[in-house]
Amino acid sequence: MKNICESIIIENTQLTKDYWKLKLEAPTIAKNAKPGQFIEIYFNNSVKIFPRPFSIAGIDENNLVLIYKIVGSQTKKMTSWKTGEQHRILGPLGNFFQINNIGTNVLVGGGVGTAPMIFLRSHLISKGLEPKYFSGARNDLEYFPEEVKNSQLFISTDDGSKGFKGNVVQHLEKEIQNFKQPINIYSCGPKKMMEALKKLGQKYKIKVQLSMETLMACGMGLCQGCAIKTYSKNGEDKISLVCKDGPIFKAEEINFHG
Amino acid sequence: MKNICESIIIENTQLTKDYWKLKLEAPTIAKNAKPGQFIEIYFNNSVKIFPRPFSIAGIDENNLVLIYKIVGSQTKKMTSWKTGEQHRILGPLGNFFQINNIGTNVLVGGGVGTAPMIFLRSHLISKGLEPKYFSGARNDLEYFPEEVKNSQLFISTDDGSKGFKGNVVQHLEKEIQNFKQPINIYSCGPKKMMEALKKLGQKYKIKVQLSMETLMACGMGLCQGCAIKTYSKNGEDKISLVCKDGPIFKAEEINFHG
Amino acid sequence: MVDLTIKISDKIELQNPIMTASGTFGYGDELSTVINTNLYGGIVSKSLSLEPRIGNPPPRIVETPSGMINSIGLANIGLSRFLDEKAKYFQNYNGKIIINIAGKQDDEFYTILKKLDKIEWVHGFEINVSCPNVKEGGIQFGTDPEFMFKLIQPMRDLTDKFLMVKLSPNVTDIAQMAEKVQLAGCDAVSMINTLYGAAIDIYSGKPKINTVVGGLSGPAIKPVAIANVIKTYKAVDIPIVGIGGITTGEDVIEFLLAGASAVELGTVHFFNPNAVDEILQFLVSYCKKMNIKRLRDITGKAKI
Amino acid sequence: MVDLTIKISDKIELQNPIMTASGTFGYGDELSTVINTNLYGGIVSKSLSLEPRIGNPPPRIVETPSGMINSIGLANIGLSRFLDEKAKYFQNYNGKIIINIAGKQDDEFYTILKKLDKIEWVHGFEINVSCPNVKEGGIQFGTDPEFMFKLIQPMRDLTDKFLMVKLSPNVTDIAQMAEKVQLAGCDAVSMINTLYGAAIDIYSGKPKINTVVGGLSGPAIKPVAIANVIKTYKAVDIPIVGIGGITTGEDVIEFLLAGASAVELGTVHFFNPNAVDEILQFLVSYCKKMNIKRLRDITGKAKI
Ligand SMILES: Cc1cc2nc3c(=O)[nH]c(=O)nc-3n(C[C@H](O)[C@H](O)[C@H](O)COP(=O)(O)OP(=O)(O)OC[C@H]3O[C@@H](n4cnc5c(N)ncnc54)[C@H](O)[C@@H]3O)c2cc1C
Ligand SMILES: Cc1cc2nc3c(=O)[nH]c(=O)nc-3n(C[C@H](O)[C@H](O)[C@H](O)COP(=O)(O)OP(=O)(O)OC[C@H]3O[C@@H](n4cnc5c(N)ncnc54)[C@H](O)[C@@H]3O)c2cc1C
Ligand SMILES: Cc1cc2nc3c(=O)[nH]c(=O)nc-3n(C[C@H](O)[C@H](O)[C@H](O)COP(=O)(O)O)c2cc1C
Ligand SMILES: Cc1cc2nc3c(=O)[nH]c(=O)nc-3n(C[C@H](O)[C@H](O)[C@H](O)COP(=O)(O)O)c2cc1C
Ligand code: FES
Ligand code: FES
Repeated sequence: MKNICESIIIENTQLTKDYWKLKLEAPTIAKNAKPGQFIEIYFNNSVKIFPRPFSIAGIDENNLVLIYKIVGSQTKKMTSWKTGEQHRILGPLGNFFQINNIGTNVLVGGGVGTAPMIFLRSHLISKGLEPKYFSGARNDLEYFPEEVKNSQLFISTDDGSKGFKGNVVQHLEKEIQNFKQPINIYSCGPKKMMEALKKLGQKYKIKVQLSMETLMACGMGLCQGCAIKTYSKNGEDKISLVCKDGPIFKAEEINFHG
Repeated sequence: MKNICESIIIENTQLTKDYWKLKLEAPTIAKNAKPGQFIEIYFNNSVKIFPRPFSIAGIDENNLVLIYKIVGSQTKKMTSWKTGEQHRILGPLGNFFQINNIGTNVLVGGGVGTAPMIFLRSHLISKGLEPKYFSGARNDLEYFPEEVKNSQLFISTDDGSKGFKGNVVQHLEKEIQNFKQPINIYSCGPKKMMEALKKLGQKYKIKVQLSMETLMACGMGLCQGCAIKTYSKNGEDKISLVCKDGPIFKAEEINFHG
Repeated sequence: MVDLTIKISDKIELQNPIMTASGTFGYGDELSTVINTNLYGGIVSKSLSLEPRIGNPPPRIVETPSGMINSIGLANIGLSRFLDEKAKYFQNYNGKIIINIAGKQDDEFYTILKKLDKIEWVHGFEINVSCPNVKEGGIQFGTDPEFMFKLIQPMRDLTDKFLMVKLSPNVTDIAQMAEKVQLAGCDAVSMINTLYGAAIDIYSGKPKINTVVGGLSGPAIKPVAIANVIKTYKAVDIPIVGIGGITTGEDVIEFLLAGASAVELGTVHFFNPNAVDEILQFLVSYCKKMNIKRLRDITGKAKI
Repeated sequence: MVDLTIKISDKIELQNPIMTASGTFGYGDELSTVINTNLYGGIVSKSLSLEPRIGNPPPRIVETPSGMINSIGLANIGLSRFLDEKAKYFQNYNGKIIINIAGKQDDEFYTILKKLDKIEWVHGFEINVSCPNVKEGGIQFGTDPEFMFKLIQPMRDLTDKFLMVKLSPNVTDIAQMAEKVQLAGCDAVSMINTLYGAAIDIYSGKPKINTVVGGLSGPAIKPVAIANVIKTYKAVDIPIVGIGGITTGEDVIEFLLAGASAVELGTVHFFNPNAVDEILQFLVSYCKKMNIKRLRDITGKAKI
């Protein structure tokens, strides 16, 4: 059940050059949130009027954990938020990842796509499952989920400054034959990466779930602004709303050429 | 000479419930400023686009001292400014008080009108003159210039909670016969008070200089937005720009019925 | 006790002057789990067409200073699905329900109107004339007074329910358009729909909105809306429903003083879904402070 | 080396596309002690009339979300004083000087034009048609295509200098107005002047602007201006000078891509007097980054 509340900042700390971690007290949202879902953060009296969507990166009792990257004015503003301040948020929003209990769960996160993967991973582990985590980035200045146990963590960078040299999907393809079938892929990251994962899924007949990003106005199905091109079950062109029909889609639903 | 600069916050402290003192490093402006002049403070990337005008309340070497009252969004925002931050300002702007070296100089300040009076008073004292200072307010929650030597300070409140009970102009009229002629009045404050001072000036044939306030856009004669109704020397209706022709006007110039 | 009830013509009385603006509140039920949607005086539906429309391709929205541009393209589920899926929610809804209709030709408007006239829980209609007429080469119904008059005049014979026409501000003289609405026997006029607006991505060179030019809404356009309401209030006797950038209770009072009988909240829903609650609280405290017994009495009372 | 020079028609070449918008830069000399006014490609003067005008009574300005409303009423010192007092400054000015002319009837425009045509330091004219024609009951010259055409057509015979008409966005079809400007043989069209806007003080009930309805400007209106430039660029061959809410270098590029050959900075001067400097720096770095040799080449290059 969606809830609007004045959340209280518990912690707001810098992780790397551009990445920050924000912990917010929001009991009702924390209670209901599932991996893959997101919240909207509201900015009072701002020249930029839209709230900003952020994936839930974890739940810590009554608190939500977010991981955000500074990319523009509002994420920049967030870095000045102090413990104890109140900020209005709405959540949990959108659908969530469908979890498979057998075989291998493979998480693929790139850049800020790391956030929902961290939440999903804790969730899988709490269910006794042992997911493989592929984390890719341009270089070692990006944020990597350090807490993940090394044996299950597969890091890659485009420039080889950390882990495997190459992109995360190449990395995954290299490892995939070692994983127990059936394999389930869950991913969030740049469009290019997700498109490559869709192809990989087709090639190996693997189910792939993707978390999509678009500009959003309302975050809850009011404005129809967050449309993306998709395919219906029988392959017809369709339009879906990321905030309501997503953000999680089956890879085969996404029309990357829209 | 007007100057735009990134001033550095030296101090920002609360004086009373709604009044704050802001000290800004701005050497070029500090060097040129005269009592009665003001600065514009710019607010970056704000829904409210105009800068805000503030009288210079004093000069402390390279620094400007302002006294501001919280009345709306931007003055509220200013209270969160921290020492070391940079904020863009423009000044010194407008004309200034014309000082008389003989007789009695009487300063009359009400509310935020206190700011330019404090600067003017220090200036007069530095010239060896001993101004009388009348400070009026609705009640004792307002800000009063405490530093002023008691014998020269005449405080009044509408409700009698501090000093003389009644308005500041009544207070002045009660005292005026004790002052050495010629008397010169300098004032800044609410319209009602300044209109009463104009009448007092006419009654006692005293020269009165008034600092006027209006909404301003540019603060330097570009927009012609800060117009007020005035009279020309031969009594004809005129329009003057507060930021350029003022903020200081001779009382007889002001058309209070416009 | 402050009386917030208002009438928009004799046909519709609302418990308060706050309605939702078409296309900014989904179908009316989306927010019902987040806020108390019964707080509104009325709900104006998303623009409905006869058949479902998937709307325009992405990107459909972009932020602009204190505003946004949209080009949703009247995406909607179509009349039949609307009636099937939403009837239950609306039958139990407290406030008034006004259906916004958008057709691509005259007949489409009339067919929808005739069908909905028979539906009990539909209290009235808002006619969206800001859509292009496909038959006439895509000219907007809402930019030429005679053209619009020809579209709306027959509507009066099709329904006795509350009938309101929503006007576009992208015309030289909105008051002249409103006069035609009055002449056609409609009960009220609502204004403003979005202004034309566009934005271009300077790195890709691509328009930020699929249709290049979209509709500008939000706080940025409030002064335009107020000016239009002031002009129209002088020109017509039928009630005006004010729309455009309303964010706070202060804004609502401003529209009423300018001449509006009621208002619609639009873009504000995206950045403050709870606005209706805060606005109603303000309206009550304003009336108390200003010693106003009936809020409706301030309509058009600006000292102009 | 990046080439920022641009031409607006063959008659005027500017060192860069940044000019000042009429009424937002005083007479051009006010800011000269604060910033380097020689940075501009050109200065467009405050609207000049034959006789001095004291302008409208206060209040003349009010803030709105990301914008402002003004009703200065074309206050100006009149033609003779302007020539007497400002000649010296302008004779020594680097950039081009364009005089904005606003009359209350046809003759007033023509008289000013004839006088200024002889002044050497005057490089061109911008005709403000957004003022009410006193002879015709206060109708704006700029709202009716034929009416405007009658006003501007004779001007072409009065001067060979650069002649540009500044259009109001408060019309149904700005491109149609621009076509008339082209037909009249003018060299360019500039747009947009302010949108209609109004605001009311909810405690006093008084309009916040003396004339009730004033002109809306600032960042809020940029999307409207961009939409108008896009439409006009498709409709005419004469150059367009873009105006409306420009704040940053990004905004300037957006106008150029939309179809503008040059731009004017207006309201930004009030909240960032230094904008021209920051904008020029951005233009250079943008051109370098995007590998653009001559800035003028991007005019109209949006992928529309
Ligand atoms: C469902 C969802 C979940 C998200 N989760 C996270 C998260 O966990 N952590 C995180 O850091 N970010 C996340 N994002 C992205 C985040 O919402 C944006 O980074 C944020 O809105 C940027 O705001 P800003 O004001 O700082 O930047 P802006 O000034 O708005 O934008 C800066 C630049 O980034 C681009 N941009 C902004 N948002 C997007 C977008 N959604 N897609 C493509 N380009 C964009 C803009 O076009 C612009 O060029 C998520 C987005 C979605 C839709
Ligand atoms: C020459 C000059 C010198 C000034 N010196 C000082 C000073 O030294 N200290 C100080 O505290 N203030 C001073 N002011 C007033 C100060 O500029 C305003 O209080 C400030 O702009 C308010 O900004 P805000 O965003 O907080 O309020 P806003 O949100 O803009 O306004 C809040 C309320 O105050 C009213 N208001 C705002 N400004 C004015 C005004 N100028 N006249 C009448 N009503 C107004 C508004 O109408 C509104 O109702 C001066 C003004 C001028 C013109
Ligand atoms: C995302 C969005 C979708 C809209 N869809 C419609 C619509 O379907 N029909 C309609 O008449 N108006 C539509 N509008 C216009 C609004 O109803 C309203 O007239 C306009 O946005 C101005 O009000 P605002 O500034 O409060 O949003 C839409 C506006 C937005 C922002
Ligand atoms: C205070 C003010 C005064 C103006 N005076 C004039 C004028 O005298 N003549 C004119 O043609 N335009 C005038 N304008 C309109 C501007 O030149 C410009 O077209 C408009 O403000 C839009 O640009 P902006 O949003 O960048 O300000 C004025 C605008 C403002 C804000
Ligand atoms: S963001 Fe509004 S419908 Fe998805
Ligand atoms: S504030 Fe612009 S001229 Fe005075």
